[in-house]
Amino acid sequence: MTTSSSHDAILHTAVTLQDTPLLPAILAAPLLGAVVLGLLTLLNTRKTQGPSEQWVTIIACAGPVLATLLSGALFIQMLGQPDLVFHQTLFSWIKTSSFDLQLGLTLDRLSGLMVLMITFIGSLIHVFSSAYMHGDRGFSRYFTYLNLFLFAMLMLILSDNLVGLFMGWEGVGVCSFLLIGFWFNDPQKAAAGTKAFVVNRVGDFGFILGIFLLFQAVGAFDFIHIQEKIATISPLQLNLIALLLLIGALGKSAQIPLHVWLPDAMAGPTPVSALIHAATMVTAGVYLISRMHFLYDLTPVVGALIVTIGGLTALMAASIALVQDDIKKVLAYSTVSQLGYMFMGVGAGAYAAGIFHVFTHAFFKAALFLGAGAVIHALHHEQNLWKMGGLRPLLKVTAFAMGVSTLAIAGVPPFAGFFSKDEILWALWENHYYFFWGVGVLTAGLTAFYMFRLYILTFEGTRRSTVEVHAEPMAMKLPLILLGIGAISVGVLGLPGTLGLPNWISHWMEPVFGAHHAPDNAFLLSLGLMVVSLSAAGLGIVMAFSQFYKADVQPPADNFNPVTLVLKAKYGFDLAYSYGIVKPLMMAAQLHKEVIEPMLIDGAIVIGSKVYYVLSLIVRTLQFGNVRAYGYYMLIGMILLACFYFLLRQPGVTL
Amino acid sequence: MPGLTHYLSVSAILFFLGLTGFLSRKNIFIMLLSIELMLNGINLSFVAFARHLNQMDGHVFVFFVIGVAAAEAAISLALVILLFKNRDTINVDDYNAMKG
Amino acid sequence: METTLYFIILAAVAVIGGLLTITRSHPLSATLSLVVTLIALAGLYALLSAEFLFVIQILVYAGAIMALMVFVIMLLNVRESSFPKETGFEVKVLLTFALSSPLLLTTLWAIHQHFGDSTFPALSANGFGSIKSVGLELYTQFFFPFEIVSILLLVALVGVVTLAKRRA
Amino acid sequence: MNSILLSLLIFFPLLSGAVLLLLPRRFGAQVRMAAVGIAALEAVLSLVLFCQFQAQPSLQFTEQRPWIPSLGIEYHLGVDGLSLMLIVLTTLFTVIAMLASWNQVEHRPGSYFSLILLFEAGLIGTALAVDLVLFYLFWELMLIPVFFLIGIWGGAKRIQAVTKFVIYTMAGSLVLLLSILYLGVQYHQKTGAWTFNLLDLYQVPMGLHWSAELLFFGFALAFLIKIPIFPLHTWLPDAYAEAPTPITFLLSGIMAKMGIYGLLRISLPLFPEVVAKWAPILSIVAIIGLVYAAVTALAQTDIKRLIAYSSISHLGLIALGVFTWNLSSLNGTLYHIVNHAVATGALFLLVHLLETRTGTRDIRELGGLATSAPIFAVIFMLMTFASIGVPGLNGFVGEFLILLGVTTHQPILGAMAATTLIFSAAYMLWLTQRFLFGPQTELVKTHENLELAPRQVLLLTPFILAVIVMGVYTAPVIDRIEPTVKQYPHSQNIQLHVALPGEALYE
Amino acid sequence: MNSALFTFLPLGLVITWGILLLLLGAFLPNERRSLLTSIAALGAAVSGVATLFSYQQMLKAGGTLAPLGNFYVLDTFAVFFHLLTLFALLVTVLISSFYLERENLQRGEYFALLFFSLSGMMILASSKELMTLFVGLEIVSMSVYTLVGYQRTSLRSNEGAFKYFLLGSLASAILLYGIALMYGVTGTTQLAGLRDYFLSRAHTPLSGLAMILMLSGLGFKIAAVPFHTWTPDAYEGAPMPITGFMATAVKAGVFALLIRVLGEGLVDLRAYWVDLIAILAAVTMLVGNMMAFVQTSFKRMLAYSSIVHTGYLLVGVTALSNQSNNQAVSALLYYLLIYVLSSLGVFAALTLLSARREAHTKLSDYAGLASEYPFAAFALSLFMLSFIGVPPLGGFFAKYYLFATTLGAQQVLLTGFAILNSVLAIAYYLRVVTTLYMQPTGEHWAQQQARPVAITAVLAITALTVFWAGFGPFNLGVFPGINSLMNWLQTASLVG
Repeated sequence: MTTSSSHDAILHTAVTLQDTPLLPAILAAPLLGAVVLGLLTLLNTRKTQGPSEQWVTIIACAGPVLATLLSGALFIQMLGQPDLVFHQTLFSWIKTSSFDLQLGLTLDRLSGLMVLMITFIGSLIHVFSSAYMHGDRGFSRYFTYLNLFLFAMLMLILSDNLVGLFMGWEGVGVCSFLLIGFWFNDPQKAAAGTKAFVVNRVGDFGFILGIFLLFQAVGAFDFIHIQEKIATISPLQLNLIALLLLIGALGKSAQIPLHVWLPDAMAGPTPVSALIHAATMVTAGVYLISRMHFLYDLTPVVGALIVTIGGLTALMAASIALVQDDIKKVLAYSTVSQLGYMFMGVGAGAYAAGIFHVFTHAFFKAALFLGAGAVIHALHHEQNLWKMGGLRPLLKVTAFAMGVSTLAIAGVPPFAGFFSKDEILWALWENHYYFFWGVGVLTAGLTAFYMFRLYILTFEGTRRSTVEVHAEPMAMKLPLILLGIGAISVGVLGLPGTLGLPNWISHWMEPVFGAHHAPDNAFLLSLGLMVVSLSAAGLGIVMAFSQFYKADVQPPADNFNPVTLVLKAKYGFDLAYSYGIVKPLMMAAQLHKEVIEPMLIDGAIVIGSKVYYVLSLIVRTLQFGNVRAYGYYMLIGMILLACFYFLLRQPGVTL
Repeated sequence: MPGLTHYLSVSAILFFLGLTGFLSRKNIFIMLLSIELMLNGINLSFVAFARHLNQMDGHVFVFFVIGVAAAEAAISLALVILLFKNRDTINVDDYNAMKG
Repeated sequence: METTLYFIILAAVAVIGGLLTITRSHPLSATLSLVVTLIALAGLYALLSAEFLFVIQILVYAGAIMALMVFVIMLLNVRESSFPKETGFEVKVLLTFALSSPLLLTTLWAIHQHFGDSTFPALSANGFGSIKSVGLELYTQFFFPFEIVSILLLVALVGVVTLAKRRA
Repeated sequence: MNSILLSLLIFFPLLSGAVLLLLPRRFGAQVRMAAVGIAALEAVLSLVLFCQFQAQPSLQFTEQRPWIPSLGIEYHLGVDGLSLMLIVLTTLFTVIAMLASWNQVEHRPGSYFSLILLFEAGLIGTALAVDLVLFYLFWELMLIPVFFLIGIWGGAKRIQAVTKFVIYTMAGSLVLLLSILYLGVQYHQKTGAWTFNLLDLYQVPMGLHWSAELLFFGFALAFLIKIPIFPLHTWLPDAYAEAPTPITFLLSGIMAKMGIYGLLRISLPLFPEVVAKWAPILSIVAIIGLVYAAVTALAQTDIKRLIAYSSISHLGLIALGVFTWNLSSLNGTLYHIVNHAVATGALFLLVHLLETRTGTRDIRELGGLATSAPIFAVIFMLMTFASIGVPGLNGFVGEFLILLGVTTHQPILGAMAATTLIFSAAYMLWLTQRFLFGPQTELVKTHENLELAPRQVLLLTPFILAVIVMGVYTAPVIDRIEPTVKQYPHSQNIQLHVALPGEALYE
Repeated sequence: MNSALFTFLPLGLVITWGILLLLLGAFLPNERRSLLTSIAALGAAVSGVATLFSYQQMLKAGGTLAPLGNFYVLDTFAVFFHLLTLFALLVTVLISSFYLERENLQRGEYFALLFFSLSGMMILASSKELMTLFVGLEIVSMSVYTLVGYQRTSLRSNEGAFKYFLLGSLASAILLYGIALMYGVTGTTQLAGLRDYFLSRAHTPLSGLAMILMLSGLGFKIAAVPFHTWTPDAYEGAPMPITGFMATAVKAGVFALLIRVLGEGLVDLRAYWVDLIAILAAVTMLVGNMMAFVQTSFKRMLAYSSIVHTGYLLVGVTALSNQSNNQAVSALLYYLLIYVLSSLGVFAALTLLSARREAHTKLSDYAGLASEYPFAAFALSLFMLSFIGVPPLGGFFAKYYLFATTLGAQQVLLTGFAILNSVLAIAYYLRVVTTLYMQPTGEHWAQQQARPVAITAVLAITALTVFWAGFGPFNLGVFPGINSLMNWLQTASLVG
């Protein structure tokens, strides 16, 4: 155990940095898998059959599983040692004389938790995918991307500096792009990938500017140094930086106004939605804000903005989810909504609560998506809720996993979601965001309603589809079961401290976020608030059952209820972007191509040469072949020379 | 007594008369005569200058100019003959096949 | 006084001859007008004590060159119909003269500026302008240009032959 | 100390190219072989140079001989961090361009390949010349072979394109010549001696006199046309589109960089005060160009033209790095020169390979290529990602350094320039979406063999390696360029616009 | 006596050879006429050798030989022009042999006139006395008038000669009037005398007028706008080799005269004429470029191109002054050298390619020439690029040297304008190259297969020299570099 001394001098907090080769190994495992699979894929492109699925599965799952084990081992080491932080400098990425950007990995309690969760859920989803993607021509390609994604995600989490984080950040974006457009022959799917990437790029634009400004202010990229010097930055600059980084977070975590890509991202294979667009990548924004908590601690205004955005996003997405008929779309909006929750949490300064919700959400949302995947798989790629129904007897494991996850997301105790959601709501209340507490409660009610709608329409009632149902294979069942158990149980990690219960996760995060003690007299208040939110959820559940739990449930007739219309139109964001940005931009592009470029810019040159040509023709007419005219030219030339000479140049001549 | 200025004035007037004739007439012969007129104007200048400077150089120059004028006249007449034979016109404005 | 009178007459004849030269429509009459000018000029040369040139002017110029001109005009036997139609060329002459008059006036003005009313100096050398003195000048100082004038004449000769000789 | 390595680098291809050019037409095949061999040897030479290059600020391998002493013109060559990468790029790209056109040239292949050698000599000479007149000489020398290469072997509208190209660039060049001369005259008037040696000229401050500003713009015009910077760019799409694609590859990969190089080598050190004064406006122009070209790229239907516009956009960013002119942005500029050459070059090559198979570059006729040609698609995507600056690939490093430099200097400009992140992603990914993805079009279906052949993959391997290796392992390049870059602002007593605070922290 | 012999040896040889050719032309039987070419070429060569020989003697005598005072002087300046014009003569003779045979024009007078006109040029370069110069100029003009009209059956040839003659006579008269007035003002026609006079005496309106008249007359001979109008017609009408001769030797000779007059006689009046020359130069370049731009005939385009080069040379003339004469003169000479060599090459190629009765003078006739006549196309392109000023060709260094000199003489605006005009010139020069190389081959080339050795040799020599002049950087043993050339040219100063 060697202690890195270089940072000791700088850090005044009691942190023991410990170098370990295991950290790079966590990264290397999925990367190696991606490389091997990638080569395998490329070598087999000319064959009609891809590489053997068995082998691909083994190679593909080896990386994540290994990474899980390694991170678990490190996690265990951290358990009793609050000051222990694993760190490993990899190599100097960009070194100029003004800075040395070293690619370093660091595993503290925040990233440790995230890594564990990511590798674990990632592994499960890999296993699930092996069944889900069975028979697809792009089987090995799929796992290449998935492994690569895992690598990038781990890079994002583990990086000890913002640029490395950005590298992972963009890396997951690329993988997301590739996986959304996995079935690229469908132009809509390919377009969805492009949309996701470009919208994310808008966020990245802010992110990287934030990085630059931060560097300008403190002269470093790594978190330790930034934290060191954060107090020296002027408030204005600080707020600006916080805002810019927030833009990045908004993009990645699909918050208003950059949320539009996530529902479209459901074009990808469903396990991808589970992993990337629910459990891991989209939470990166929350992670970023938590990671930069020392910055956001100093910028309450931006914090309020985050809460506002989060609240609006949560409510908006939840309301849209009410009218979605596509099982994945419902889940997608639910994800957006839950991400809004997380943002509210971190915005209110309750980073631990936010991360806790990330954690629990990862389990139940992954379970939900995988469940949805199993359903879709079972129904031969049918995604419309109104063509499902009565599947519970046929897909017992799926129904179980989705059932408990629905309870979790609806915030029913003692399932995981209840605790994490409640933490956030409490934090809102505690920080005087009463309005947004209300929004959170309302959202909780809506969530309960649409999630139970989903569950009921899928599994209860009578079967509305006639296709033969595929049973889940083992590779699907196992992840579903594990995730279902997680959805039930991980809530115990964060029992509400206000009720005097041990909040392990808050305690665990103390070295990172600092200690937070609940006010002493919070017991009754928090209990009361819990009851309110619970009753909202209960109301939602009851309404869902009353509306959908009947044998002959029918899709609602197309009515022109303005509320429904607005919801169906998703509040018009897509439309507004299409007509406000994309179409004008394309028109501008056409204008450039057809008018400005040929007529104005090049036109200036062309017109110039035309004018020159015409002038030349005019000059040419002077040379019309007549000798006497030529003689006149000579005379005129002489006269002009004389004029110039005598009138302008000759000194001493007075006329 | 007429001075140098007077002679030079006559010379200048003759020169410019020649120039005028050259430029305003279409008849080749008259144009050639105009050239001769110009040369003679110049000759008068030379002679007057010689007198004014009291040196003989000017006279020699006039001699040379007469030589040049003779040569020019010869060539010009040969050209006129050639042209007239080929084109049957002595109007210079007709010689405008090449232009532009 | 006499000189002035002679000058005025000769100058007037020369100028009028020149004017006639450029305003005759028939080349022959123009040529004859020019001969008048040439002779008047010869007179002016005499006034300027250039006796050699006086002779040359009459013999070579008025005699030979102009005779050549007349000869060619007659030889070509240009019909009147072949003459360019020059209706109203007098106006053109006038206009052209007006156009070139700034230059002419400038010239006159410049001459006046430079020489003012200077009169001719007394002749120093004996035999100024005589054949002998011109000859001396030619064969001593201006030997080289004199020689190359002969080349010029040779060129003219060859040129005429080349251009005008009848060829098989 | 005279080393002949640099002369060898110039004259080996120059003379052998000239000799090969004069060989009769029937030796076409042999000439082609010989030319590739010569180019390969040249590449080896340049790699020797790269390896022997010391990470020092000064000029190395210098060779200085009097040439026309009466006019102060010297034969003076040298290499430093500014030119090193250009040399290496040039030689490698030449080989690749030749290999890429191996079977594609039916009309007079001998002349084609020997002209490429001459072009190479011009490029290398431009990068190595330390004497301004010598620089000009090679600057023009690189134009003439291109003129013939496009004019003879180009597309249907090649004559218009090439005329425009030559007049445009020559107009710039002639102004450059005038500026060089006037600079020499100014120097002469100040010191009484004639010289065009840059090292001597650096020593005489031009100050902010109007003549200095005039001179700066005289020089800059030539360079900005060559780069090209909006609104002087309109020759580029035509020339790039009409040129044989391996030549486009060379044009975008290297020749455009010579404009940047000229700015760095000549304009910046000679007129620091003028640059400082005009940098804001020039930066804005560069950014306008960046955005303008990006938007225009969106509307293109010809892949080559689209990439050409993307090239203009990227070069706007690079030029912005020059005009921002601090350590980071200059490092980034030089790094991005290589990045852009590699990524855009590879894209052009891929388009070339595609065109030779399908006979079209029209996006509307293509679609779903990823199904028929997965390896092609993978490499194209990789280069796309490199080109749009995905971290981990080389494009990011350059963009990062430039944008860092710009933002720390002038955040607003940085923000405007960083829109390239969005725009480049938009037009490039939309391009791939349209022609790699989606359903296969008739044209794609009917063509049997769209996939890259193994030897073509081999041809592209250096690019793939460069894109990845230079994305994560930047030291070999930055270590070599930085000493020179570092010297820049200091040598002229011009303060860095913003002292980068990191300096204090790490030193 | 010895020095007189050496001084007049080249001139005497040229004149003698002219007379000899005249006689041979008259007496040789028709079938032996082709012998004339060889004799003429021999004459040019011999005169060249004699010039070199005289040059040696001149060096021994301390740099100048002037046995007849200023009437005929042998100095480096003169020797340069003697050699240059003799080379032009040699080339003209060589390409004429092919041409005359093709056009069936073999006659002795042709070569005799060439030699006589050359003697005139030698006088132009050597004399320092205005009347001698005038007579020399007339010798040149008379010969060339005749040569232009040499194709007597061609109406264009007639017309060209006639226009040239008429306007030329007018210009001669104007020039002569200028000389006369100058003589009247200064009392001398010696250039040295003029210089002495203006060193001490004020410049009056009359001397200014004289100067303007002289400049106008000379402007005609060098084809400066607006005195240029004869050029395209005479060039178009003249037989191709004569066009080449006019564009090279004649132009060089007249420029020798102009440089002598302005750089030696009137050099102290620089302040008075420099602006006039600058205006002439600017207008000449611009109008020349515009006119060349709209031509379809290659030959006529070259006429305008030669006008443009006159403009550049005039730009160089503005640099002539008391102080920088060395450099200005050498820059002008260098430019003339390159211009003459390139033009000779171009006209040699055109003589070869223009076909019988000069049927192919349109630029479009030359489409795709490169595939039928690769060498001629290559050489033509080389010359065009040299005209544009592309390094490393001679044209580049010529422009470079010239503009460096004019910038040094503070002619910044004018030089800038010249550069602008160089840009305008690219358009039509480049069109030639694109036509030769990048357009489909015209069918008529298949019938034309003549490749006379003489013309090929001329093309090779001129092309190589033009190339070497730009790219021969170092003195490689016996093979001199341009640096030696420039050093040598700098010894050709006129004053001091």
